[in-house]
Amino acid sequence: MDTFLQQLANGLTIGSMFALVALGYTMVYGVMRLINFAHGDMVAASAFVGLTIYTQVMGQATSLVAVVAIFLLTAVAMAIVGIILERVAYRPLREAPRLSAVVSALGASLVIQNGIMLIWGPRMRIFPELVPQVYWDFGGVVISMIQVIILVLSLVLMVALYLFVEKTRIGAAIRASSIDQDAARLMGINVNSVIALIFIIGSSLGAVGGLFIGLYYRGITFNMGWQYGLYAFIAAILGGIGNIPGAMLGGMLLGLFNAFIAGYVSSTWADAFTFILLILILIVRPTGILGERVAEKV
Amino acid sequence: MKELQKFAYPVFFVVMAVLPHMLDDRWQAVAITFLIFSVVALSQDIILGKSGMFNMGQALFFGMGAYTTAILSNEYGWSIIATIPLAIIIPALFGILLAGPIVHLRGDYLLVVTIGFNIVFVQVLQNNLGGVTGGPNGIFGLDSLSFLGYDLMSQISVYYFAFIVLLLTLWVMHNLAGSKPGRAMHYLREDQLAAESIGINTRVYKIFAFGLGAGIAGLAGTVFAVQYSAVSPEAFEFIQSVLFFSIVLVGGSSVPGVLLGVFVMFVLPEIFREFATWRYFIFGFAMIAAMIMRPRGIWPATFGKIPKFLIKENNHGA
Amino acid sequence: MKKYLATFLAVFLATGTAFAADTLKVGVQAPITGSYANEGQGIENGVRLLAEQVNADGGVMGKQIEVLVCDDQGTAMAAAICAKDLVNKGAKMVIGSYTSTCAEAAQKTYFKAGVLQTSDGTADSLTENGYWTFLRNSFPNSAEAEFVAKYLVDVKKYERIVVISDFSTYADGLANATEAAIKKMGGNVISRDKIKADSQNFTPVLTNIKSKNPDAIFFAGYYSDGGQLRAQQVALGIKADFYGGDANDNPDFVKLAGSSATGAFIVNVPEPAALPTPIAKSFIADYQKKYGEMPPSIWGLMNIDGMRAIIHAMEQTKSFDTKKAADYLHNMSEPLEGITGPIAFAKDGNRKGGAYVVKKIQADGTYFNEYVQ
Amino acid sequence: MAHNELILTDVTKRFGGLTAVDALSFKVESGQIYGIIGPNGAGKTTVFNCITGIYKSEEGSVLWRGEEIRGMTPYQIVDRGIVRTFQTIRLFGQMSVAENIMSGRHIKSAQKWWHGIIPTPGKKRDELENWKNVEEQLDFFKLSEFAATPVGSLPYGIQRRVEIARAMAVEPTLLILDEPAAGLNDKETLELLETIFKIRDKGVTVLLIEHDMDMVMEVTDYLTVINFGKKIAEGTPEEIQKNPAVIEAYLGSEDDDDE
Repeated sequence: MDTFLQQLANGLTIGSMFALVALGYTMVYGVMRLINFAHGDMVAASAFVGLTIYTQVMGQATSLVAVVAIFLLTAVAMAIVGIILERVAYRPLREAPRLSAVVSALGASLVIQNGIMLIWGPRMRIFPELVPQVYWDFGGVVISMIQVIILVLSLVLMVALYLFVEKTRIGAAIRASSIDQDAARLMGINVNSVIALIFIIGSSLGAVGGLFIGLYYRGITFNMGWQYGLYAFIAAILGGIGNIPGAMLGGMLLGLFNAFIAGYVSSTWADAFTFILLILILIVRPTGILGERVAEKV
Repeated sequence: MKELQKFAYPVFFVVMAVLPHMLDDRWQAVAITFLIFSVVALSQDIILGKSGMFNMGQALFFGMGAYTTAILSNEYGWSIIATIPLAIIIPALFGILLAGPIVHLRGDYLLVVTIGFNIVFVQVLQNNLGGVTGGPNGIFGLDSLSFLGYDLMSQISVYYFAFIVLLLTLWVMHNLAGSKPGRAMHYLREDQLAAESIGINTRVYKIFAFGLGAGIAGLAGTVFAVQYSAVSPEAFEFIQSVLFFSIVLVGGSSVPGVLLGVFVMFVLPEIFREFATWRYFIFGFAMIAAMIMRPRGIWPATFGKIPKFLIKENNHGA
Repeated sequence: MKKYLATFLAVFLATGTAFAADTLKVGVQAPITGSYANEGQGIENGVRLLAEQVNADGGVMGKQIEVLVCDDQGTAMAAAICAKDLVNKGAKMVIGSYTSTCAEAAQKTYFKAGVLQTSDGTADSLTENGYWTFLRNSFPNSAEAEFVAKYLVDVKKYERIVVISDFSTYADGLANATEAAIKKMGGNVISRDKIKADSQNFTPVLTNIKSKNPDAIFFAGYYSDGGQLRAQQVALGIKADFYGGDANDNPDFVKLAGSSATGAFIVNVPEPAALPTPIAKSFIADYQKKYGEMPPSIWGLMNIDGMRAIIHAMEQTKSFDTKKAADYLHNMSEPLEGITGPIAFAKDGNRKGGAYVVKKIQADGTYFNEYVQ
Repeated sequence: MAHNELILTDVTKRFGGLTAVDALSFKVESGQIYGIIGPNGAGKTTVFNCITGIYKSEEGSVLWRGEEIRGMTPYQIVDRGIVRTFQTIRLFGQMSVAENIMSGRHIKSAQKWWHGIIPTPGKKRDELENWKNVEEQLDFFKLSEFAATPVGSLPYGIQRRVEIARAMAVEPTLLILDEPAAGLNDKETLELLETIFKIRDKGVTVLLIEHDMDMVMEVTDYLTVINFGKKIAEGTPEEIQKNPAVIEAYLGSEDDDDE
């Protein structure tokens, strides 16, 4: 039972990181019908940007204020990168065949990933211990402070995003644009602004995810984005791509699934089992758990 | 354009036929790599370009062919030539079996599932399933190609082996273009519903495309195994599939386009080795720029291969 | 483009006129570019220097040494190509490569062609194929495994040991050898786990390990995973002692594990601070004079020792027959004096000898020699 | 062989809560030009989709030559001689007119899957025969001059013709036309009428949906009028013109009649 609960706690921690990153994929997909392959690399880039802000801007300060400032500055920096990304790589292709945008996204992914390598070098960089290594033991189940922070902060951000999208006027504009861009435009919604906003939100959430990776695992490499990106993307698909609660659910489920497979079945087959599960789900329910079934209009 | 092409193909073939004699060892190896990856990219073109299915797992079939050759040769002592039929048939069968349940998926979902297949495949290789794949290292020191008692170990003979395979692939693609199944793929790519409504069982042709593309990629895998005398999981990671995917789309779904894409991705970096670390950074930008300037690829597919007798005097442009 | 065209023509013409001079061709298969470029270049430099010295002394039984270099980039596929290339060019012996994976990728090709190969790769699998052509000039993982097993079971008396590795040839081989050695000594391996390198999240595996209540963990992989593994072990409250294999001997291990690094142990060969023999001193001095820098590590020098041993064997057998040279080396009664200590080979091609230390990481991040063999 | 009759009995198709087609029955006889008319949103295209297998109706039966075709896939239905066109033209836009028409020859071609890989003399002959048929269609529909032109670049009226030519290349027994005159000018509409008669003279039964009342009255032999998915009248054009229910349905929806 201890082991089960411990795996549960670990699964939820990593799941919430997946979920944060998955939101970036799902929001972009919802409005633009585009898999933003560069998102994973944006997440990796945020860890490096955060590290540089820590050493260069904050002078290696480790106070709570400094840590909060690192999060905010990184989120702002990545939001700007996100807007540039959309302008340069995606906006010119809005009317082009779908696949052209996919290739452009793959290109952007290469640019960002190798940009990180050119700036920060190919070797692993190591994050400082910004969160004290404090652990609590609940009858054999050990939970660390950083886990609690990750879990709580992720949930807060996700609930906030959900309320923003569901309850505000701007959120309504986002939802309208994801249903039908042309109709939204006719209704007086500036779709360009909505898309820019999507990239701001997605990139900032990704930035938080990237910093979590840095804080939790400490070692960051220029090419780690693919791995997190792929998992987060799967989480988005699992929940039903384009669907915001779906991305959260998908992230959590994927984190749990991965933890339990690696824990109970075999860590060597964890990736394979994860993908087999995904494939089965897509065959049975092609639009994911919470995705709507869309009939093609004739 | 048509005149140019008529002229360009023979020139290309002649150049490729004499090329190895003008190259040193290193460039011969590069040329062989070019030939092998061209075949894989063309096989990907059948699935992605011609039939419009978002397949991002082509390295799986490529690797399956390579491993079939390697395992049969290494474990069971088959000669390389004798492994060729199975190196085509096994990937083709897998292509058909894997495609069966998934071809109904819409574009992006198909893409994800094929990525998934690729990742599962590599993990199977790494975990040494059945004890024959050699685990994370792969299988090394394969026999060289021998034919009618001649041991063809030199690079030049490998080159011609690869060249013959490329010619064979081009021949198959030429046959495909002027056939009922080939046209059916084009139709379903352009408009699946219209294709169904004109009597085409799109599912069958989608699976056919996967089977054919997988078989050709498998054959390329054999050449790969011969060239390197080795196979290893890292050569068939899904990131390779991403490259083949991009090559077809950046090049455009045409033979010159695909060959151009392979040249840019695999040969140019060898010429500009000084820029090795900048390679992918520059490529990334090039991919974005290519798509913005030519959304259908640098050298897009041309349609209109119709018999001459249909083209009348007062024709409205071709 | 002109430059390349000129090269093509030059090569084209050159292949037409057969080389008149009869030389002893020595191949170098090493990572001249890529992540291990400095090590690879160190091997090439060393081989060229030794060849120069031998040639100045009249060559090997009158034949001058010709060095052929092939860059394996540290990847298996390029290594396989190099092997074919060097065999085609007529190399009698090949020095390298630096990594076990590259050495392994090439060794069957050399075996089939009867070309001697000497490498510093430590993976045990390198000598398990029974290729008489392969001579290891470093000490195999099994030596480290024997040492670790003896230390954990006999010295520290652990009763519940966990062995972890990643999938690489080196790590998997070291872990398997260690597990086998522990079992042979009557020790108790309660779990043998594998992690995926660079996957960062090792908690599922560690949580399982925790439930088995181990008292020691031996990790055979690399520092980049080892540091995180140690940190996550501490975070999960697993009290067992942590032992990292030689690839964890890197300052980044301590940085990654952070405050959790304290108390972890690392096993490695002693640092080659000063190689004491006169032959070592003179060779390193010559190297510095020629290249203006120290050899990058002891590994390159081990490869030079391998080359020296093969030349020595050819001279002793008065033959360029590689089979005879190999037989001689496998049955040497007296070890040859080498740069990195005495060289002698066991029947399976392994270098005899080897010594290890256990280092404990202290609170300030420095090492303390806990045990020296 | 049974008569070339299409009999719909109580066909019902729902989308969620909306009943698009409600217990519709009618019968198309061999050699007829049969019209289905009704105001916008009356469910006409849905009926066609139910016949051609794009949708499966929840209830009722669709009998073709005495065989139940409800629930078959579109290509199976084409195989049985029923071919359709679309209201929003669905051609293969990047491909030439000749290639578009060639797609209609798909089910008539004797080639097997392996002919896509290895050519045989039989395949060559088959290719030639089918291209000859395409030539006939090009002549029949006066499209020869556009044979090599990408169809997407042609004017709307010509695209309509290509779509009908493509359907005719299948050599159907029953041709279903979904608003064939939509978007055509008067001259083109006249030409279309002529074409439809010529098609009928070849022995092909024609079933069409049309908005243009004048055209419908002129071309059809028999009509069914539907509104809100239900049949409100049927009869010859003369009978329908006098039917008060029809007049009311059309007058009542005058506003949204235009698209």
